[in-house]
Amino acid sequence: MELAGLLSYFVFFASFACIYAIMALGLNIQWGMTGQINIGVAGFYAVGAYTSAILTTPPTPEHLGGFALPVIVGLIGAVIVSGLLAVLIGMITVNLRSDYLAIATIGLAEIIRFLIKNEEQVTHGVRGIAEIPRPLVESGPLAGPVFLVVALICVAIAYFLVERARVSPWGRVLRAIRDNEDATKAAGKNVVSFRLQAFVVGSALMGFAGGLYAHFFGFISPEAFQPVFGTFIVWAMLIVGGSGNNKGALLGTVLVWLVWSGTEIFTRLLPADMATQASAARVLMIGVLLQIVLLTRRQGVLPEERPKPIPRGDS
Amino acid sequence: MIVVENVSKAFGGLKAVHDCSLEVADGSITGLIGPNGAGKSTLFGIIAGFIRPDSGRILLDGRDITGVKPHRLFHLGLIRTFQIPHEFSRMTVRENLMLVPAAQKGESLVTSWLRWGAVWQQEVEIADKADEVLDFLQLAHLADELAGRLSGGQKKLLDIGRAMMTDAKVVLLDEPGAGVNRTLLAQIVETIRRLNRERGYTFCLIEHDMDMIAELCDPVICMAQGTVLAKGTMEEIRANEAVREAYLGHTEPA
Amino acid sequence: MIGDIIQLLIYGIVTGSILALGAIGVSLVFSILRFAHFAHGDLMTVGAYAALVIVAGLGMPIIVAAPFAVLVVAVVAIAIELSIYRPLRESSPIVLLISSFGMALILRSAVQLIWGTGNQVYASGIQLPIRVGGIAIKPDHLWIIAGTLGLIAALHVFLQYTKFGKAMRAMADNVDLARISGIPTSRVIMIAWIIAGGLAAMAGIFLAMDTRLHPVMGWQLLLPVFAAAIVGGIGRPYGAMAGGLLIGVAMEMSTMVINPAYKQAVAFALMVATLIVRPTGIFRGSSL
Amino acid sequence: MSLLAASNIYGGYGGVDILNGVSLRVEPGEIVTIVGPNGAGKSTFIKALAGLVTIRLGDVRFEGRDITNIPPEQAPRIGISYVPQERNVFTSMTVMENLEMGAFLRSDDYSGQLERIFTLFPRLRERRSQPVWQMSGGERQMVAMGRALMLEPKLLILDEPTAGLSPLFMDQVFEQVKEINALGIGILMVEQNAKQALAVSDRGYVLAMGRNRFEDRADQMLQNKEIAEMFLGG
Amino acid sequence: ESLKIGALMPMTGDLQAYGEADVTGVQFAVKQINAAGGVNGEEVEIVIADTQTKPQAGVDAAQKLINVDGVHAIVGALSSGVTIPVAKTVTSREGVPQISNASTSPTITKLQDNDFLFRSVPSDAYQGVELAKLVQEKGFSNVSILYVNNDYGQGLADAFAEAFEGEVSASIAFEQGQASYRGELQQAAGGGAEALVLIGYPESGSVILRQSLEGGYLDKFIFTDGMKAPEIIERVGAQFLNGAFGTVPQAKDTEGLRVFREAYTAEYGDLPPKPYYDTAYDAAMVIALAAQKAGSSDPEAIRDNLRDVANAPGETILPGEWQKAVKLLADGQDINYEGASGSVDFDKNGDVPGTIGHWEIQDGKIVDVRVLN
Ligand SMILES: Nc1ncnc2c1ncn2[C@@H]1O[C@H](COP(=O)(O)OP(=O)(O)OP(=O)(O)O)[C@@H](O)[C@H]1O
Ligand SMILES: Nc1ncnc2c1ncn2[C@@H]1O[C@H](COP(=O)(O)OP(=O)(O)OP(=O)(O)O)[C@@H](O)[C@H]1O
Ligand SMILES: [Mg+2]
Ligand SMILES: [Mg+2]
Repeated sequence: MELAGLLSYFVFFASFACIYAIMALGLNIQWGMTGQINIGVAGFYAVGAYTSAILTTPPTPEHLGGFALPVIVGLIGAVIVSGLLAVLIGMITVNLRSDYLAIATIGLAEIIRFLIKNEEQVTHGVRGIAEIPRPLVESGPLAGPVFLVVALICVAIAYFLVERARVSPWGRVLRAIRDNEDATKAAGKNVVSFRLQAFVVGSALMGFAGGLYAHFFGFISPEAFQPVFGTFIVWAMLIVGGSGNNKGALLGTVLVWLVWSGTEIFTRLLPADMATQASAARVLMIGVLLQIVLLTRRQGVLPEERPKPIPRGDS
Repeated sequence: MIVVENVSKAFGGLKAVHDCSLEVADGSITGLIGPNGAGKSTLFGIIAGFIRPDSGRILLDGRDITGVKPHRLFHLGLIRTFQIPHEFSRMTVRENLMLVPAAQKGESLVTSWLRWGAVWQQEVEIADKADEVLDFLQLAHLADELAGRLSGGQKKLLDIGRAMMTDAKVVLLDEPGAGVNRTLLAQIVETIRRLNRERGYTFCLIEHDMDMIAELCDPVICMAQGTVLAKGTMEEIRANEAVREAYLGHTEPA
Repeated sequence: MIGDIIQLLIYGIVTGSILALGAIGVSLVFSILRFAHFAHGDLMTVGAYAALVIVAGLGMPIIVAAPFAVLVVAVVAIAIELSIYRPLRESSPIVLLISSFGMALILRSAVQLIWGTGNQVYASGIQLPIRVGGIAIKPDHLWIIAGTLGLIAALHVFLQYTKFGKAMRAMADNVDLARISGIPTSRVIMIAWIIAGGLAAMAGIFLAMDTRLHPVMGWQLLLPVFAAAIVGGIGRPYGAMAGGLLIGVAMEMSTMVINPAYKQAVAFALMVATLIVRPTGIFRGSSL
Repeated sequence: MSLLAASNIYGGYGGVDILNGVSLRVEPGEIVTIVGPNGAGKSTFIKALAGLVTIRLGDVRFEGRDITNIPPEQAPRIGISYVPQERNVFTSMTVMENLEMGAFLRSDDYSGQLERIFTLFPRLRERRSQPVWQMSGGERQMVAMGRALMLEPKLLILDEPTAGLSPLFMDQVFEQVKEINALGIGILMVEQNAKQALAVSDRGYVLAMGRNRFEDRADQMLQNKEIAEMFLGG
Repeated sequence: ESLKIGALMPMTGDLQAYGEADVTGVQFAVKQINAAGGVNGEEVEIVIADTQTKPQAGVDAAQKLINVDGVHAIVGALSSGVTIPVAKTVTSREGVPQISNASTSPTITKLQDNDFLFRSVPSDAYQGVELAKLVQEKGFSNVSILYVNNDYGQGLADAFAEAFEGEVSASIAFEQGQASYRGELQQAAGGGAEALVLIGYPESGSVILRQSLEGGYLDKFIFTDGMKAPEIIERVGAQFLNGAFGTVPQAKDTEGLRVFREAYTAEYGDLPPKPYYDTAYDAAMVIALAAQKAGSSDPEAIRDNLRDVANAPGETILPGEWQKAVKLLADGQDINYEGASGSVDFDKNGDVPGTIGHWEIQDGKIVDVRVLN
């Protein structure tokens, strides 16, 4: 690989990391702060991606829309639609016990994937949606770096929103719910509403990340939203980094993504006729590395940070 | 203040509360005693909106609150504690208290995002108040400790502290004395009395410690098998043969 | 038409039996160790391939291969328990859940590395169906159903008439208290893994007999297995069986009215509906 | 030889020590009560005896045998039964199953002991097939006691056995403690109903801040004004 | 800069059975070229990337081929379902020529690809029609179709159904990689069909065949090119498949084919019983010729010269005649590549004309019966 190749690989890597970072932040609101186990991350990710794709691609008879709207409109749409979906799903599931919520959400995410696969008039089924525009610069050597800058800005905004939410009294109520739901009710908080808010804000961020992904990759199909890429890896990022800690979420994203991509570089070095073994070996390696991290750093690299005590005038 | 009218609640075939009617007068400290399993905690659950009664109704200041959600009741000034302490174990003791006040600006996400200054100012006020309460309960040295690390009795105190963080009208205390060191209990008793006198809180408390009941409560209501067995001053209750039979036992010095 | 329905019912019972065997294990692990074991489907896969070694490698019949596969999966499960899950037990259940998800990846890719990514079968060629009226019954299907019934009956005896059965539930409830009551918790956990792993191996073998071997075969079945466990009520073997049958039959029957591609969605939909209407499962699981 | 002898115990939950040198003994046939302020480390000490909290320094002997940091599941085998302060019942199981679990280690016929427990707590007989999560606080406490008694131990450790019990049952529990003790079983209990507890005890200890603060014969202790004021509620 | 060709092939997934043979096709071409002096005097390099037979992975692989490995042209992908998104999102945007050696979907003809997508295999618009004729010839009047749910399957199924004069009692899409296809088979068998037209790939295809036979649904099978692989016979059993038949894009017995076969067997021994290694070879050849003609490895220049070197008029260049081509081009002469799979004449859509062959399973072997037309 030449220098130019390495550089563009880095841009590719970093852009993807940004997308995952936004998902990890969204998940941190749900799991790290509220204790909701959402294993349906991929579902919201997919819905965001498809929404933005349908809104921004050129008109076509093959699937719904092709409304050729600007990318920014697509992304806003992604946030709104995934948020609305979260309201819907949240209303029926937020009161489930956390482990049941886990299984319910992964089930719902899979249903979403089935719908995307089979409702061809809307999503073009397994054929996917191609020709999704990139923000600002469509192609050529500048497209990658420009996207990266956009993505970094998005991460910064998402980080600000989530971190502020965490240290605010809103975040405190969420942590209380995580600890003891009945007592939170007894303290006059509308638990259902807070949970729903957390679920929706987190899911909307995932939807936003999905939109970014669509515009980054240019093509989406149901495969991109399989549990491994859409959900598992995000969880791994959050847990490795340290759940409940937003810096941890970012750090975890970079670490896990480094490993994931690192193993890819490794497999690219292998001869091509070993491709079958190589891709399996890669997944194996990721699994093993994850176990090692979990075993050696239970709390994640950065443990949950308590909001700083309030500084007061006298004491 | 609180009127319970013919409330019943059955779990399966078991009538935990059965056609129970009672009143908690404004400004009183009403004691609720009765054998284990008499339905006291269940009745608290019903009053505080955690359990839906099968029949009957609950009035708060003349207003029907049957089936109203706990968090709404909280805003109507009705607060409960739990028999088994319900602390927020992974939050600090101070945070446990700071959580409680209602209408915190920062509980709205949008306000937190856009008007941080106002949120912060209010935080400082609430923190000050929490520290006052902690001083009062002699828990100040544990303010930054995780609540999960408190001992059983300290958790009880914290529960009471949460009730002190608001302008409650009625506080339902489920066995505030159980497992609390007797010397500390004397303080709790004092606290309850002061809150009652100085701030006009109305209390209704379940307790098995007759000394505490005798010292604090008037009137005392004794429940058995889901319904009211007797009501009166502690002396009257002690003199009641049925109560002695069902609850106090004959060894209890009269 | 009636023929079609009966035919689908048979397929449903076969699928349901396989789901039930998986669901019992999931449910056992869930109630004792308190986490959703996402590697369970891949344990099934390992079981199926372990049997393949004997069947294809030594030319033995499945009935000989099955005990070997049960042993292999039990050993694999215990090895995972000792090396990964036990050290992680003090962390939150979600860490275990994610770890088991990682374990699923490890098992799956190991299978791919060893046996390749393609489809395989125990016996190439076709097993022609027995025809009864208009209904085609594959002999393997009878084996699957009979085998499942036998295994579940045996498990029932174990849980009902041995101390360990109850000890498992006690542990599921309160580990510390179980320990101070003298219950040897690590041994109980081992037994649970042996049962869950063994049943998973059988489920994998049955699945392979019914369809084919493929590295993702178990993973694809995992969510219906969870669905069966939840619909049946976590912590009840008979519930898991009933849940499995219900989900299996519903999945196969649904193909009469909706696009077969939505078969899995039917399982999830049933599960979500159950969770909402009766969170403890239709057969009243424990509500810990 | 003491039934139980703990000397100079240090230990805690991983961070700082909660126990800073606690010593205590129970002679055969004795009832010993520990009192002390909330958070003194009483429960922690008991847990350390039962193997649920790691002892960093010091040693525990049971009938002369070193049982420091014994695995918790071993304790009942050598004759120690323990009722924790919190989470002391199997909530998802029925009353009967809780009692059966208490007898997990027994392979003999324990129906006599079961009968004795039902006589002590008639409510348990009534509710034998009710799941415990449906029971009131006091009823649970009875189940917890019942479970521990199933084993007929040599030493019974009770962490606040009467918390939440009605006066009637509280008296009965203390009665029963005496009766159990009369069979030669040593009893170590932590109590906040200190006066009643000491009234049935042979000796008492006061624990404060993880240290021995005071120890004496129980009747002496009840008469000690200073101690009564500071720890027994005047 | 030396020419780099990306081979975008399914090394895993449903079309895994074809990946290796097709990579060999590309490698064989490059081997011959490098042995004869290379393109513009430099050795040609191949970078292989795995599509996993999945569009998402395919697009990812293509993006990396271009942006990271810096290839100048791409051969592949196989399945139309992968080729189309790759062309739409990657090659047409980045301006890199892509020649698919196996994607037969009719959709590709009309694709908006800025003229960067070509193929060295004929469109299924022909195969569907020829298959319909063949089925009628064999005397079937009622069939049902199961097709893999992608552009390939749908394109062929539509073309077939339109041309078939008998009854198509059901036409059902199926997903790759499922464990059970009984629901689909039940529907397919429902309408009194005599045979099943199975348009798919060997991996899921053999599962469908087994389940159809074991469930007693249908036992006569008709295939297309995607199922022309000996693996299916191995898995299902020869006795059940004897007599099954199908179509495949197949070259007429031309001079180019003869020369290629000779050279190939000399190098590798046997000819693989699978399609598309020859079209892969041709794709690599024309890319190299175009680069030679352009005198550079610039992707756009290669694209601009593709038709010049592949189409008439010009001196005929057969497989293996690299030195001859280099010489003619150096002399400024026009050349016309006539390849292993046919004349390889790209029309304005980047399509090539072609002929369809009839194959059958006889005595457990795949036999090429004849070239239809
Ligand atoms: N969720 C439930 N399901 C079934 N039965 C219940 C449930 N909750 C309580 N009960 C039963 O209702 C009766 C009353 O219980 P409750 O907790 O109100 O008693 P209590 O008066 O507070 O007793 P204590 O003084 O022991 O706390 C008990 O017999 C208990 O077993
Ligand atoms: N699980 C735990 N993890 C960390 N610290 C703990 C834990 N449990 C108790 N502690 C700490 O140990 C100290 C002693 O607690 P312990 O429960 O032993 O007190 P106690 O004397 O039994 O009080 P009480 O009478 O209120 O039950 C407490 O101050 C608490 O901070
Ligand atoms: Mg109660
Ligand atoms: Mg204690």
